[in-house]
Amino acid sequence: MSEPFEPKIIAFVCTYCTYAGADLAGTSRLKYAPNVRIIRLPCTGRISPMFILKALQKGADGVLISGCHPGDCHFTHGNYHARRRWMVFRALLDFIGIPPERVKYSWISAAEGVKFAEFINSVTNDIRKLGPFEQYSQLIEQTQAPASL
Amino acid sequence: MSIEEQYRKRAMELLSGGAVKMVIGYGRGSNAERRRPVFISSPEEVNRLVLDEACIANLSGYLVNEGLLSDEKRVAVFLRPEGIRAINILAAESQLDAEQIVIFGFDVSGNEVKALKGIHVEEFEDVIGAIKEHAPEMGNEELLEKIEQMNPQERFAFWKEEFAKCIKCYACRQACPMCYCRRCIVDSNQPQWVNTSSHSLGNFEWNIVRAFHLSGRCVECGNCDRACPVNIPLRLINHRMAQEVLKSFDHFAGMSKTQEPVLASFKKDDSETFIL
Amino acid sequence: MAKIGVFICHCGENVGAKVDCTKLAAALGDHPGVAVSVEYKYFCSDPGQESVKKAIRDNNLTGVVVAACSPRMHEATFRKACAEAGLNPYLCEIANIREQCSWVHTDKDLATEKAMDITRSMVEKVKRNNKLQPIEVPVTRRALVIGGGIAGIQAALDIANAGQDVVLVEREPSLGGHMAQLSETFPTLDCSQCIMTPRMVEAAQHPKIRLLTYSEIESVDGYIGNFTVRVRMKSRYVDIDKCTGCGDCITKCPAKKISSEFDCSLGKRTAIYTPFAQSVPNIPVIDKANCIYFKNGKCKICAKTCQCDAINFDMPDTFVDLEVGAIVVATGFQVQNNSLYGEYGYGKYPDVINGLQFERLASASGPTAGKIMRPSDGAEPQTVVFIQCAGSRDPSKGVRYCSKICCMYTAKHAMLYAHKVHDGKTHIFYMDIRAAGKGYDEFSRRAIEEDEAAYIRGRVSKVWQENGKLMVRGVDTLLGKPVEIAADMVVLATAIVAQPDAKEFAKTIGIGYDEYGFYNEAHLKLRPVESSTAGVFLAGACQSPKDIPDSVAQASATASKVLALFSKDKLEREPVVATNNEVTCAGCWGCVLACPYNAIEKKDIVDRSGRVIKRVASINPGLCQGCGTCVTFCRSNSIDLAGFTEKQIFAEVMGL
Amino acid sequence: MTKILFSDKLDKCVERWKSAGLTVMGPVQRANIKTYAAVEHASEFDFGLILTDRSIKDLFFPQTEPMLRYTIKKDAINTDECLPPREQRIIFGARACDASGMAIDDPLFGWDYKDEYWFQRRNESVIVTIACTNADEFCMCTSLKMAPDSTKGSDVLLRPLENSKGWQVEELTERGREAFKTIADLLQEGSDTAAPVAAVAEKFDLDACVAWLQNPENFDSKFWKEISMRCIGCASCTYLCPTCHCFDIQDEGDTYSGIRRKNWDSCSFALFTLHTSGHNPRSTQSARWRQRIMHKFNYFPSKFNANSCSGCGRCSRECPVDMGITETLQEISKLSQ
Repeated sequence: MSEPFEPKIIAFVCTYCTYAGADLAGTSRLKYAPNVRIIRLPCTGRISPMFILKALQKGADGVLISGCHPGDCHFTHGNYHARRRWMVFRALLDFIGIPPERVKYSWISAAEGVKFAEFINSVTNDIRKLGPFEQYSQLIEQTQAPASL
Repeated sequence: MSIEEQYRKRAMELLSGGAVKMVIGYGRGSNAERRRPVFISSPEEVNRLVLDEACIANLSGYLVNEGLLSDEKRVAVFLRPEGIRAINILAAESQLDAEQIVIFGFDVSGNEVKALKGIHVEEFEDVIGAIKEHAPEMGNEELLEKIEQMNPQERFAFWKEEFAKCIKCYACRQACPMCYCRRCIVDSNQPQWVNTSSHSLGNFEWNIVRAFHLSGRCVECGNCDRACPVNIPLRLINHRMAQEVLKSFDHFAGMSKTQEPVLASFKKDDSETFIL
Repeated sequence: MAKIGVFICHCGENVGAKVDCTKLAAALGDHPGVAVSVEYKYFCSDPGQESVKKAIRDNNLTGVVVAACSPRMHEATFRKACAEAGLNPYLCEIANIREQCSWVHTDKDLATEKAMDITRSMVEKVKRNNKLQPIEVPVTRRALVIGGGIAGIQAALDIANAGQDVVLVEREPSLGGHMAQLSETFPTLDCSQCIMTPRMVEAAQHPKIRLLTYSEIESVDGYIGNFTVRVRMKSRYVDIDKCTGCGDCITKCPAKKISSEFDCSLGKRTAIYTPFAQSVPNIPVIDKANCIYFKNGKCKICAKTCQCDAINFDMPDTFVDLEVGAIVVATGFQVQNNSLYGEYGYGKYPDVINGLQFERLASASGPTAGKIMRPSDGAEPQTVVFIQCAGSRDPSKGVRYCSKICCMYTAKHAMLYAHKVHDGKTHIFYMDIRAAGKGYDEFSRRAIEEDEAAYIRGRVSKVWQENGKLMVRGVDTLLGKPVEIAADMVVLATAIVAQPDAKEFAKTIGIGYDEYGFYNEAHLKLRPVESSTAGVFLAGACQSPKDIPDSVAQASATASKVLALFSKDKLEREPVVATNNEVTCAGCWGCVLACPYNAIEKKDIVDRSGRVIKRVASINPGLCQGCGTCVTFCRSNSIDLAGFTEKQIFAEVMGL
Repeated sequence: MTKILFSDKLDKCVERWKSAGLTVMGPVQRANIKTYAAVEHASEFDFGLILTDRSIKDLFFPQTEPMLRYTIKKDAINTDECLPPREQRIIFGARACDASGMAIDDPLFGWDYKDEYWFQRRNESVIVTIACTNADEFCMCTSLKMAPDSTKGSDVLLRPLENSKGWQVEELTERGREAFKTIADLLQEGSDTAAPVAAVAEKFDLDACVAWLQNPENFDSKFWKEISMRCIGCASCTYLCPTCHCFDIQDEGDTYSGIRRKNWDSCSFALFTLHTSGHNPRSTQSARWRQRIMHKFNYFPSKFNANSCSGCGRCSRECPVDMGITETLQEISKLSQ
């Protein structure tokens, strides 16, 4: 490979905290890696484990999940429910052989533009080091579906 | 009197007195090793009931068959401790009224069948508590340990080989007392979250979703494992998830009929070491 | 067929400098289902918006994606523009290519590529958007205020003075709450009853306020704008319409030795009684547990005495059903039971009292007519020790939090005592003096400097009786020395805790509470007077310990929230709410438990003969706030969330 | 004197077939499952199995199969039809019930539209069947008027020798003869006697059963409910059955491209006949089990003149709740007496 590997990363974030934090990173003109695509949801409570599987199906080498810090959820409890779900799903993925390093979770508030930018950069770096998620790509190849755009 | 005789007698009494409308138990199967579920609704038939160490299947799933309990009459059922836990979960998840269930409890250790005292699900809390403290062997510990020792790539490869066998017959789902949904997520096609084809991707997705939906709900009865016609060690995944909820949330599925579902509840101080 | 319009905004140079908008427009023009893909300098400008509207009309667009700044900036702008062009506003989505793309990336090619992904993904979403209508909820313009203390009264008066109907429910026989029990109030030392009783009377006589005292809430159903509430009016055994409040019955009642709740057991009352002289309404109640007739079947002296024939021993509890649009919860607090602290001798030595008891001793209308007398023998105490934080800030035995008002009332007690017993000595054990508030620090300084209260920083370890004195042993941590004081009276600044039935009551009305039983606000900073349930508001110490000004301020704030709610006939809510497919719902009801808003109810589906054929979850759009937690929980995928449907999110991912 | 293939020559045969461009397949045990699969060496075969867990159907009609690939452009959808990869195969060591199962389905896949996926694979495969000398309690070929050495659907039939050293060879079809020409020199003429075929007891009276099923009065018999009460509605019986052939067509893909696939489906599933309206003509499990039996022994024979069952017994052998065709037909036999 001549070109260095650039990972594809898909992020699922809540609109009230992390999405706003990402906006703040923008208004603060912070710079971060362009590898991440963000999907906006009302609350981390809405982020289903299915989203993670579909992101992997779309060829994501890494998935990010982020929302309000505990106690700060706009919907009071959504992130507490999400946290339990993640705990369980993470263990499940690990047991199946999907490395936990490829699915990262964070709390980023609307004020944490800097944390957002740093988080994106560090995760992009980490996933870049891990390399492409070849084992999952092989699953996708075996479906014999044509390569997407 | 053997337990089999005692329980036949009890079934006879309950049926002839009208205390229950049906007894769900085990009968002789198509060969010497097999037992099959039987549904006894008249006292004359109680001699079809068999109880021995070959009675393994968890029969609790039949209780949620559509219409069975809607006349509010009682039904008796032969259950091992896992089956009793399943009743608690089904009651906690509003799938049945535990008052309607009369339990013929039993357990098997080695070749010995012993009766469990009690009739209603509340009376078995000690039995269930004891399993929480000392889980019985599931007989596949070595493989579990082997998998735990693998690195992620090896684990992925292991499951890929196992899941490659899956033919999406959904015997695991149909055999599971907890899979009572009228429409499974795999059959929900707007959108199609789970690929239904049994290529490797679809098989991964299905088995991940199945295990996730059973997290904190699986009683480890092994119905799925035994039902799988292609011998995927499904129970290992469920077992791992049961360990996880026990370790992380001190949740032991089916402790009581009022237990809150682990994923519909939370504690503010739940562990979050993995969240950055 | 979808006909989507894509409008790519340069935002001057803000987007254009880092995203090749021409390339982006061309790429999106090639995207399936896109009918129009254009770029422009500023779409948010008037001509920009006009061009969007024109494109919608000219091309009969079925959806619009504006690729521009964050939706948090201009989503509302463009949704309005769409509506003006006849397109349902919820068919418009924003692709955030400024804050989350052009401003944060340096490589133009990569930024352009990312902008394409973002915009395509949003096009895929908008293809699956549904036309949504704001949810209209009718509003019953009547407020229920629960609790007749200062917070409840203030809220009721503010709402009523704005012309709206109020029902004020109080469980005690009289309005007044804790404030009516107080002697003077800090930091002005004006008489509590002097400022309180006029408000009580005003509330009782207000034409817009219906007062239900000696009444409790049985059940609350419904949702914002449309609550139905059942109130139990406990039997007074005195006909409220006939009684003139002459008080003859009270005078004649032979059961006179009953410990008075209002006087915190320092005084006595009769079996037929009003809690205090200025009770509102001034109608007595019969205390069934202590009434001689109810105990022995003989007496009825009160009935014989009554000129108006108002006494009725057979009077039952009655129920009132109310339709209300908003609920203000002002159920107050209680003081912690100090017998937790055996080492302080509360309950063992009669002269160890709590702060509220001291209020009654100091009150001109109290059991001692304002004279400071110690309970054991009525002697005037010469040395008084006050112990602050008797329960507060004590995770081991009491509560973790600060009760907020104790520093101030202890300073006040020291002052009142000094003013009444001129040669008395006061010692105050404290942890910190927390005197934040207008005039508060000055007030506590006055207690020290003018009234010579001796503050000792440290904890008391033990109180015991010796030679007719209460011996107080503590430590002065500033001097690092143990202290022992021989006192005549010890006053404990007891922790403020939630009402004993606070958690049960929260479940009745469906609001959240914390580990202590104080009610949770919807947002600690931004929505401090709203509960997590829409239409239910919180005033006063039921939320957390508060002093009078804070309680009154919060009460007025709830009133303004209620009035804002009542300003329209119908309530419009964002249609981002969850819906359930009752055909596929398995009725496990995990969603009911998971919902933070109690917006999901259990519902029976019956056949024509009324037989239950299925039990499902039913989501109340009036209560749902649209977080989507239930959607994720639902294993059968039966629940979905408008605006963020499963199909939409699936398409967003698949469009990347 | 008959042609004999000695076991010790088999590895050579495999070599020979492989060099002739054939994929060699047969019964193996892999990853804790007994199935038909491609082998490199004869040693991988497991002829000791009474029957594989999965049927030979997998090799002709796989669980999932691409039909076409598509890409979506703004103004057009481009499609690219898929057929199975060309592959000449020899399936060595099939069982008579499996082989006949394929023959049973031939008219089904060819009576109107000729299913290219099926027939390409059928035409490119040689089935070498080994007659059974062992059977278990679930085998029921004889009840279906077949036998452990039925030739239906086979291209070559091998009979195990009594001395276990090889097989008597009986070439049945042109395709079979062609494939065995490649190894003609490895066969020997001999007089070794063949082992007797397995004694498979007749379990029910097929004719009586069919007559009972054809009687319209029995369609609503309460028998159906009783016999299927414990059915849990999974598809293990249909998916392991060599003759069950229902499938569903499913599109998988994202915004830009995708694939249309043909996947097995099963009449056991509640959703199999669920209408969009919510109505389900087979709303109970008993109706679904009845359909399966009726289809195999009433409807299918009326159209194709053969029962859609070859007597392998997998349905009973693998059923999680110990049900199956055998029990059902045994009970019907009793009813019709």
